[in-house]
Amino acid sequence: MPVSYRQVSDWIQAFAAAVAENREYLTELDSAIGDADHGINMNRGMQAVLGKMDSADSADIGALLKTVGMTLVSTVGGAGGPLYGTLFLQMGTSAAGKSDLSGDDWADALAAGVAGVQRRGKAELGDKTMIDALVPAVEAVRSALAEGDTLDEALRRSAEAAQGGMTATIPLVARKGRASYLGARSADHQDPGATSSWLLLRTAAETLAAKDS
Amino acid sequence: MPVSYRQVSDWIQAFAAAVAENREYLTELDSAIGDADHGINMNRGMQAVLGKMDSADSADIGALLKTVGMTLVSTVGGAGGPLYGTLFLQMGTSAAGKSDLSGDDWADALAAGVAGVQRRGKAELGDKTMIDALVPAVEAVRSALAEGDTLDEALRRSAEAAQGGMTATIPLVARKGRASYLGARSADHQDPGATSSWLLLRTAAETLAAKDS
Amino acid sequence: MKKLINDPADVVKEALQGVAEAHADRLRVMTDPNVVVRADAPVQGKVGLVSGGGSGHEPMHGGFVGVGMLDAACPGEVFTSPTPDQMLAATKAVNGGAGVLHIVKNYTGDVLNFEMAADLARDEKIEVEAVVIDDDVAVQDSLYTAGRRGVGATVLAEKICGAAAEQRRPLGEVAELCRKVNANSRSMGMALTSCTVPAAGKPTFELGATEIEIGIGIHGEPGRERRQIAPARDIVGMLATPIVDDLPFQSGDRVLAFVNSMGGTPLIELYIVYNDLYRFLADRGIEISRNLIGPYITSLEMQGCSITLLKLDDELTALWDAPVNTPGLRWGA
Amino acid sequence: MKKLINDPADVVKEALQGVAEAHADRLRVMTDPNVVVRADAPVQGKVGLVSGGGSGHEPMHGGFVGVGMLDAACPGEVFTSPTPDQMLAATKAVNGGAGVLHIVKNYTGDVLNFEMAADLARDEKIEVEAVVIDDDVAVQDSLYTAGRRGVGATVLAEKICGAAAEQRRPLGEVAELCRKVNANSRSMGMALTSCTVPAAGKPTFELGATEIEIGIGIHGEPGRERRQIAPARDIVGMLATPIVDDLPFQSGDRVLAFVNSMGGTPLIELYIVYNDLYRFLADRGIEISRNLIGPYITSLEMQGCSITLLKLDDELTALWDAPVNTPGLRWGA
Ligand SMILES: Nc1ncnc2c1ncn2[C@@H]1O[C@H](COP(=O)(O)OP(=O)(O)O)[C@@H](O)[C@H]1O
Ligand SMILES: Nc1ncnc2c1ncn2[C@@H]1O[C@H](COP(=O)(O)OP(=O)(O)O)[C@@H](O)[C@H]1O
Ligand SMILES: [Mg+2]
Ligand SMILES: [Mg+2]
Ligand SMILES: [Mg+2]
Ligand SMILES: [Mg+2]
Repeated sequence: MPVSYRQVSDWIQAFAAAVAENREYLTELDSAIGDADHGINMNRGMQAVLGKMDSADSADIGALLKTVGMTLVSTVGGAGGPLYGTLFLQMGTSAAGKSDLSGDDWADALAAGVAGVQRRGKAELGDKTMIDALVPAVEAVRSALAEGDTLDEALRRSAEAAQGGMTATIPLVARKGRASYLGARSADHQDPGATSSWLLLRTAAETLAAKDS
Repeated sequence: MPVSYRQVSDWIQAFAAAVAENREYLTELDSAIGDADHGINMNRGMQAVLGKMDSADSADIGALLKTVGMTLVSTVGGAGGPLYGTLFLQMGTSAAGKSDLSGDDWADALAAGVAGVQRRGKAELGDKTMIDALVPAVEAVRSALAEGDTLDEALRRSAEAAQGGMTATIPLVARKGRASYLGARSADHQDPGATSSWLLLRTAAETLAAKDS
Repeated sequence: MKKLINDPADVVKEALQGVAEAHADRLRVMTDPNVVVRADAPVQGKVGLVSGGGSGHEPMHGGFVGVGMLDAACPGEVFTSPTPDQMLAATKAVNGGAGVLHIVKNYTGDVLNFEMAADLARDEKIEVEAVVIDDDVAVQDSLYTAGRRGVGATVLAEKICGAAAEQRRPLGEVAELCRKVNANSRSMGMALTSCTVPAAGKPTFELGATEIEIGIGIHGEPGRERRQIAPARDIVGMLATPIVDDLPFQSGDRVLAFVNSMGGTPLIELYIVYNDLYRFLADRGIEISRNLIGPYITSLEMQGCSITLLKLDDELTALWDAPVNTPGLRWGA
Repeated sequence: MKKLINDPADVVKEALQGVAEAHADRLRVMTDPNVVVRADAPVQGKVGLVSGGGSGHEPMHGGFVGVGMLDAACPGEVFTSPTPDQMLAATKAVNGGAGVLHIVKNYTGDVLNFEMAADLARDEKIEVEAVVIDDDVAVQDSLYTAGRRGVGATVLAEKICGAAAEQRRPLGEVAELCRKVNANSRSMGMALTSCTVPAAGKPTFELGATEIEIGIGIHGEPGRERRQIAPARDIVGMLATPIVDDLPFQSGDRVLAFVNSMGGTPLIELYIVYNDLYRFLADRGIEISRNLIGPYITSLEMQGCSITLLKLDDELTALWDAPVNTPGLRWGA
């Protein structure tokens, strides 16, 4: 069963709720290797997104995702704003005009979003950034679908991969973002952006799964 | 036996030692109802005095006391500087030209010094200042001598009176000096200046007493 | 005690060396006794303005020496008024034949030392007038006490009298103007944290994690009352209400609003305080026509702020706007 | 958390209201999106200078808007870079037909947001150049990382480029000058205490009673190493040695020495630091020909300081001396 517009909007709201719930936690992680604002910033942005939801065109998933992206760009600031903004903007372009998404549509949109983040931020896998959670998530959903998994299964594996990527950032020495200023002292800390990206994929698995499964 | 030049200079050195010893204590008292510098200021001044001692005319007690006063005026600052400076300057004027002091000479000099402090600072008995230690000390030495006590005895009673005046400042509400800004909150604290004045009279009793008693 | 200092005993000496090295173009720093003096002093025919007080309030007073403000400042030890020999040396250094005005904050130590200095200067035939600043409404005034403390109005008086002296006004007029500024100014301060006198090595007073001190003095003297931390707009009410009621400042008045940092409070907070003060005064029909916002009369690293209001007329406004060129205050030059 | 604020969520909004009320004569404050802009913007035929960054560094950047310095500043949330829509609005507001220069501190967030804004502005046919400031030697530079942070040199670049823009120099030249200032500047900072982001409510990092952080970032990012408190002259050595070695600054060089307070360190300590820096440089034959001492690029109430050295030539010196009239920096006007 394809992902409906309604499910995508549920996902955005679930992500907003997860960010709100983990506001202190994300800020905590950012205070260890950054500047103690990631949770605050992302929460400010996602709350603004909630305010814009209804105003978005009520059938076009692409339009919805673009609204989310534009709102994040103009309300989050920091590195997180342009990066998450770009993620949603590119997903929106990929899903433009669609009122529901097949498994491959979802995988394409996510891949386009992550590619956008990499173009904007120039981070490689292993730089201790959100990329370390996002890239494995894309690969996982793709191979799951290729192996004939259901979308629900693919979303679950994608979220797991994001979580794995997130925990894998702990030993890493940051090469991008504010954490890179710490050099070796950035090791042994989990990257805040990778953590918020895991929340993004986890809530996707929770909300985009077929209602009748 | 009269007080010798040597004894007066012993007194100054003993007072300097007592101030150095009680530097933290006096500052402590001043931090409760003032600005935490009385011990620091008085110690800076008395250390400077020690440096000037030898340079003072080696027979004239008046000249010695004036040097002490001038040095305190130019090194102590705050309220303590002009007040203790005036005390010694006026004592010096009273003892001008003398190479030793009879009991009455000493009482006259001390009275002149304290009168100078009152002219300069306009404090009354009970205003919670050094006056509360100094005025009783003058009265005590005078009446002791009037009652025929030895100078040693008179000095002891003078120091006791100063100590009594000092402790009597504890319940008082300050009407002069920095402590007066506190109004009622200045009560239940011992006045730092009255405390340094007690040290002045205590060391006098210790050093000016006849050597053969 | 964590401070950017060397030996605590050398704090004033080394800071003055830094001032001398940094501002040789405008200032000269004399040592034993310590005096910060205008490079071009004495200015012939101009009234000389001398102020001074304990160190630890920077930029006051040394940072206000220059064209359009003070001719000399006497820095004492930290929080300890300077000594008569410093004030005498300053008075002689700036006497351009038109007499010298001593601007004295009302603290027993400052008053007594400046009195001794004025006596000595008059002995040397220098015409000296002294004006005592006492604008702090936190302290109940009374004939039988040391009276109110001198705080924020000192900065305003030094600027305004400095401008008048540049106009070559005579000593009597400049002194009268100084009394006018003092009479029309009221101040009150508060502290979020204590401060540590380097030579003492520990905080002058202790404040709990949620406590603030209302009516704090600039030497860390405890104030009117201890309260729990409150929103800025409430704190502004606690400071501005007694200020406005005391003069009183009334609807239709134009004022100079001076929002001062005690040293450790950053600008972003001062602007929030200013915003709340602006509304507080607007509600009462009082218009802010000039302002000064920043750390100008500080208490070492103490966190907190003070508010000073000066009722303006055209004369005071024009003198405030006149050019000033000092390390601490500069415009129009 | 004890601060002079109301709701932590309103800190930036209310501080900007205070700025608008206090400086209406020189500044205009636009809201959603937040931009502080010169009252007379756009100045026809003049290159527009736009900077911006997280709030909490006051007076930078909003306090540097005015004649001879910035045309507009974009204040982000506390320690959070502003957003492209703010930068676009600022760019449009100051575009006088001669193009706009974006002065960007090298933080991923600032760089990415300014990049997005520049793309949007170019879509609207506004000529935009961006220069990234990265003067902090505390961070090891490398092609594979985010590189060095932009700190104190930003203030110097904004002043110097502002003067060049007033001379109506073309965009390319002003941008080149900005790169020149950056290339000849090196900085390093240290912290005695942490700071508290209002929305976070607790200190960004913890420092022990005798610990200091060497190489601290202006957002409380941990620095190079943690050490025990030391005399000011040793701390100056820890900061100035890597600065001097990096450029390198050599005997015979004339420099602008900028001793900056992190926000909570008072002037008296900065002058002691300046005195020690003066001696440190004199020992190496480096002459301080200009200086700036005070809180200009701060980290909320953090105690500590930073040192920035800029190697001067006649052109840079003349542009530094040119008149500037902003709330945070003012002379010659
Ligand atoms: N160049 C980059 N590419 C991808 N992600 C990045 C990059 N730089 C930083 N990030 C991510 O941004 C996160 C920090 O976001 P945030 O705290 O909101 O921004 P800031 O560092 O400006 O305060 C980091 O944890 C990291 O995952
Ligand atoms: N008007 C006065 N007359 C007499 N003694 C005074 C007067 N004012 C203050 N004192 C004394 O000075 C003491 C404080 O001295 P000190 O701390 O050295 O000066 P400051 O208050 O200027 O810091 C007070 O404890 C009090 O005894
Ligand atoms: Mg962050
Ligand atoms: Mg005292
Ligand atoms: Mg004192
Ligand atoms: Mg940030």
